[in-house]
Amino acid sequence: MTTAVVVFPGTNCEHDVVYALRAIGEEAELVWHRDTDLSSFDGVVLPGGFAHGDYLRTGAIARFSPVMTEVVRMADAGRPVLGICNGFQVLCEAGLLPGVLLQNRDLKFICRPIHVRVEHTNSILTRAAREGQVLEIPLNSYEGNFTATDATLDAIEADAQVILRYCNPAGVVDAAANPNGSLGNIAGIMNPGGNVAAVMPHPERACEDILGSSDGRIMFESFAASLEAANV
Amino acid sequence: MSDIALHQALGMTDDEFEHVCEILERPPLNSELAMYSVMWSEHCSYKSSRAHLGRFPTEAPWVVVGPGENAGVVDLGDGWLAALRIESHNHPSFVEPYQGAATGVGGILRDVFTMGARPIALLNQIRFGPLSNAHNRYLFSGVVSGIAGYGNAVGVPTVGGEIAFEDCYSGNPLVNVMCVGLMRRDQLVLGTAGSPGAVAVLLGAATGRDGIGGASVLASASFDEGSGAKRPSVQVGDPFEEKKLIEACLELYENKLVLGVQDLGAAGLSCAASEPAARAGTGMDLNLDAVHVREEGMSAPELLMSESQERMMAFVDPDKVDDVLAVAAKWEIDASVVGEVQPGNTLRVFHDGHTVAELPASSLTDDAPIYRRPFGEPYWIEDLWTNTITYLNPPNVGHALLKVLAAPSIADPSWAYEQFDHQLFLNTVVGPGSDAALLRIKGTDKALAMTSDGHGRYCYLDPRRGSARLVYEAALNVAMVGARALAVVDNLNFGNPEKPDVMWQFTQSIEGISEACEALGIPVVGGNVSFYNETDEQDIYPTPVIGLLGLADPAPARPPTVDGAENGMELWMFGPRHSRNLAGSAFEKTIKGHVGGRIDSPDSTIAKAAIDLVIAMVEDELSPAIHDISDGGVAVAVAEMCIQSEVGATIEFTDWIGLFAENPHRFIAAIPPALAGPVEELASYHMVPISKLGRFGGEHLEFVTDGPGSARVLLRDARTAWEGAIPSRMA
Amino acid sequence: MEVTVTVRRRPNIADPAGAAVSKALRDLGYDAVEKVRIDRTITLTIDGADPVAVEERVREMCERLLANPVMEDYHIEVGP
Amino acid sequence: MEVTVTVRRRPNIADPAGAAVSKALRDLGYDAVEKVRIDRTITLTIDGADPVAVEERVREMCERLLANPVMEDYHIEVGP
Ligand SMILES: Nc1ncnc2c1ncn2[C@@H]1O[C@H](COP(=O)(O)OP(=O)(O)O)[C@@H](O)[C@H]1O
Ligand SMILES: [Mg+2]
Repeated sequence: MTTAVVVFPGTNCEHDVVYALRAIGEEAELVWHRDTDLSSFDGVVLPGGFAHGDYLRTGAIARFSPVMTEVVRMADAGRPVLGICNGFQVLCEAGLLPGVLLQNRDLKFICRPIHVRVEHTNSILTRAAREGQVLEIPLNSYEGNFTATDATLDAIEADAQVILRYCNPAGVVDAAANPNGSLGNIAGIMNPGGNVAAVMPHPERACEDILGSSDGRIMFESFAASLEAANV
Repeated sequence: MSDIALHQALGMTDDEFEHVCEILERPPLNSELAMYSVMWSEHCSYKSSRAHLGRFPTEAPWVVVGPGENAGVVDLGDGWLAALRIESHNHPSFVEPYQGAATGVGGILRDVFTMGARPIALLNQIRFGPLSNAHNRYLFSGVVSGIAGYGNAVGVPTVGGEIAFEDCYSGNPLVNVMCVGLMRRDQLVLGTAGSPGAVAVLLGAATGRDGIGGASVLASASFDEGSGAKRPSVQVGDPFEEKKLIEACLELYENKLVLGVQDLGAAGLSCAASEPAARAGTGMDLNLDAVHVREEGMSAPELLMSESQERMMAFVDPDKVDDVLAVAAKWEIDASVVGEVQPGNTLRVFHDGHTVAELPASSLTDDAPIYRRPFGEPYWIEDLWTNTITYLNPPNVGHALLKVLAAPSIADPSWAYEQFDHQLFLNTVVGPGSDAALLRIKGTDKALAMTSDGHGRYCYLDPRRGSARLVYEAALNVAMVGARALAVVDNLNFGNPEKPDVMWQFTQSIEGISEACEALGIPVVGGNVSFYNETDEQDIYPTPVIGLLGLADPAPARPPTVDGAENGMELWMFGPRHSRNLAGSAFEKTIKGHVGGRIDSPDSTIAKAAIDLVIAMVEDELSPAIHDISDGGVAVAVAEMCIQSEVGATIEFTDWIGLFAENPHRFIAAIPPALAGPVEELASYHMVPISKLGRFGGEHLEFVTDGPGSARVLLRDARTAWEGAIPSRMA
Repeated sequence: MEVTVTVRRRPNIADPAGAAVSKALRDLGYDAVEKVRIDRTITLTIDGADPVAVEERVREMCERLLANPVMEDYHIEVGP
Repeated sequence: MEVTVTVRRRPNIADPAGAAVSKALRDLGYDAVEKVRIDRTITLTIDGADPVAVEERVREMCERLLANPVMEDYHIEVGP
């Protein structure tokens, strides 16, 4: 099982994601955004950073990078496709996930650990977790404020596509635990099939106790298990 | 415009102009004059400071590259090298805080990756006038956003820094940025042009009319209000371009495609053509028509002086040019072949079919005048030293503590650093908010510790003692995460060097830094000088900033942090007893509004002993929480440890002044009772005085004395004061 | 030829930047400010002679890249 | 009353966002695109009846907050 970790110009978390995947025994390779063949890969991660400088709208230009055709193909084929932070924004712009990510409510970049509650375990990001489990993961974004039209929001709630919500350490989801203004405290969503998922905080930054938390490992373990499952 | 008027408009004195005429044996062409004016500016030539910078100790067995290159480089062992440098962007940040700070970050990064290293960490030292003033808040928030906007996007974590507020920075904020990079030994690249035949390739952003005369003229003379039309255009940082440039350059180094590299900062192409040639002892032909530009119709002087950001000059073997261009194309950056290295030492510049400059390359870099500006002890210094307060009655200690905790220079700075990505690359074991940052080097047992320190008030009261104490404090801070100091970079922020008082402060400061570095055996491997920090003739406090890099090898498995104290642990103080001197202290400034007296002198013997002791304590894991005693004295140190550890403490004291005194070389630690014995033994072995102050527990900060002055502060109130100070002012 | 595209966020989509500026203005004492919205203006210089054809191209650019169909509307003006 | 403020970066100030979009459009095949600049339009809803007085207030807001005097120019239009 090998995972492609996509590098757009301006991406900066690619090495960290490869490191985290390798730490749990997965094979991972960097793929440049102009590559047009991902057929040798079993899954793909769009890591964090500032693809194409995040100019115009975050993710807007990245969506047209040549590699995205292959990402869409893999998504359609039921392969695991994971977006983290900037990757989340790219997947939304590409139409693989609903909604958009706006500037944080307070118009400030936020880099600090936050808590998220696992809402569903039927996604590539949460299948190894427990429903209701509270994870401590660092947030690191300026445009992490998830929003969508009412109709879209109703649809993803009805469809149980919300997989992670910002909460307090006790698991309570409320306004005080919402760091950036996201509707419904949404921190992570998936497509109806569950094979495309994205999360705003950075699980790769929470894979070792020496860095403050290892709660993020469960997300990569979920992803790894999904690679196996999709391959059956 | 006559030539005389032109050289004056460019900031050159008549004598300097005469000197140019002598070098050339004729009057200079306009382009030549432009080049001399930027290269001989204070900012680029260090003409007022050079005579004094030689005082710094710069040698140690582990120094690979000392001052003189774009960054200092030290050996970390096992084939690893670290590069470091610090730089100021004070004036640009005053003109436009966001872009000024952003381009400051961009510039310091280039200085480090020019050397072959991947930048792995940024630190910043920022100082403003009081936050009660709206413009100061605007500057502060703009600078913080600018550092975040550029640093986060370019993908280099900001792991430390310091924020301070004083009246003297109101019209002249300080923005200093430090960068540390990491590389394998065989990746080291120098800023040399190589040898005749080598080709100069300009990489990165297109050249526009950015900051013409900007950093150099701006940083070299006080701003003249009448010069609106000549006001240089604000430079806009593009972290995206810089990110691509970093990756492209690192790939060039990895594939051994370059002979040398020079970044383009102040003085732009003038510097990037002349400095590498001067270092290599060669000449150069530079073709301005080949430069890729953003704007049409730029003149030769404009092209030579432009300070457009995100550009690099690579010197390349002729048969490697295609490979270099291919790497640039891969990373989607522009590149153009703009010159060729020549025998001899003549720099020739061509534009539009004309030779617009023909001069000795080294005359731009080496022949700038050296000014031995007059200096002398200010008449007011004795008065300042005797201007002390005599305290008859103790204050309300609890009340005073809450006020000091809420002083923005002491309060929780997380409002700022939580806007900075401080975790990228997964190296940050100890991040911002601690006395020093600790970054592991993956795949090794090593970790790098880094910190920066400045203290305008101390250095105003005594520039020599104050500056020395910065070095001691920084070295102690890295020791507290288990590291030994390897190298210092300094950023000397001073007022107008044409005033003898300022030059005296400057020379005293260099003396203090040098003495402390010598005592501790730490080389100075680079730095930066920023003069003319004044408004309306009022100079800032002399504000040298010390950036210090340390190495922990092996890295501690569990480095102590400020927030590791627990209920039941003992609270010990290490180092000399409290002094009875509140000169320069946060207490005196905040509670009495007084800045006077003379700060305590450092003591190199006790400084070294304290450093050795704390390193041993960290190695033996004797304490989970250590914090240095600095601004606000032991009272604030204890409060900060308690607030962050979420546990109260009771401490006994005899003299309230001792609670707030800031004499150096001291730290507190939380000690589990079972480890108190070994700690005492270790301290006595290192001959460091220690005293048990009390114990952690409860929900109060209690200060108990036999006499008057006992105080009891709810931890919750202390937290509100400390955490809320900056956010409430910035809301 | 200059073409100006104004990209406007739909009214039902949050506008954190507009809200922040609105608050800042009121903090400065401009109590009469009721609402602020911030939109993007994109000015394109395009090599072309036929305004109708140019507008068509720009519309395509808007649909594909310049505006986000989920939350933004756009307005094109082919300039002088 | 609606007031539209167009804030434009001065022509000689670099515009990295515009440059990136310009490159993206050319990558998408729009070779006719020569230049792109991105500015912002601020729409204020202001409680007031006298257009001259309102414009005066907004000018003040521009000088103090809405535009950056060292790198931007602004243009005010008091709307319908
Ligand atoms: N205060 C200082 N202490 C030690 N070295 C200094 C100091 N100021 C400048 N230097 C050294 O002088 C050299 C030239 O500095 P500078 O012209 O600012 O370089 P750059 O053009 O790369 O910004 C650098 O190597 C720098 O480290
Ligand atoms: Mg340099």
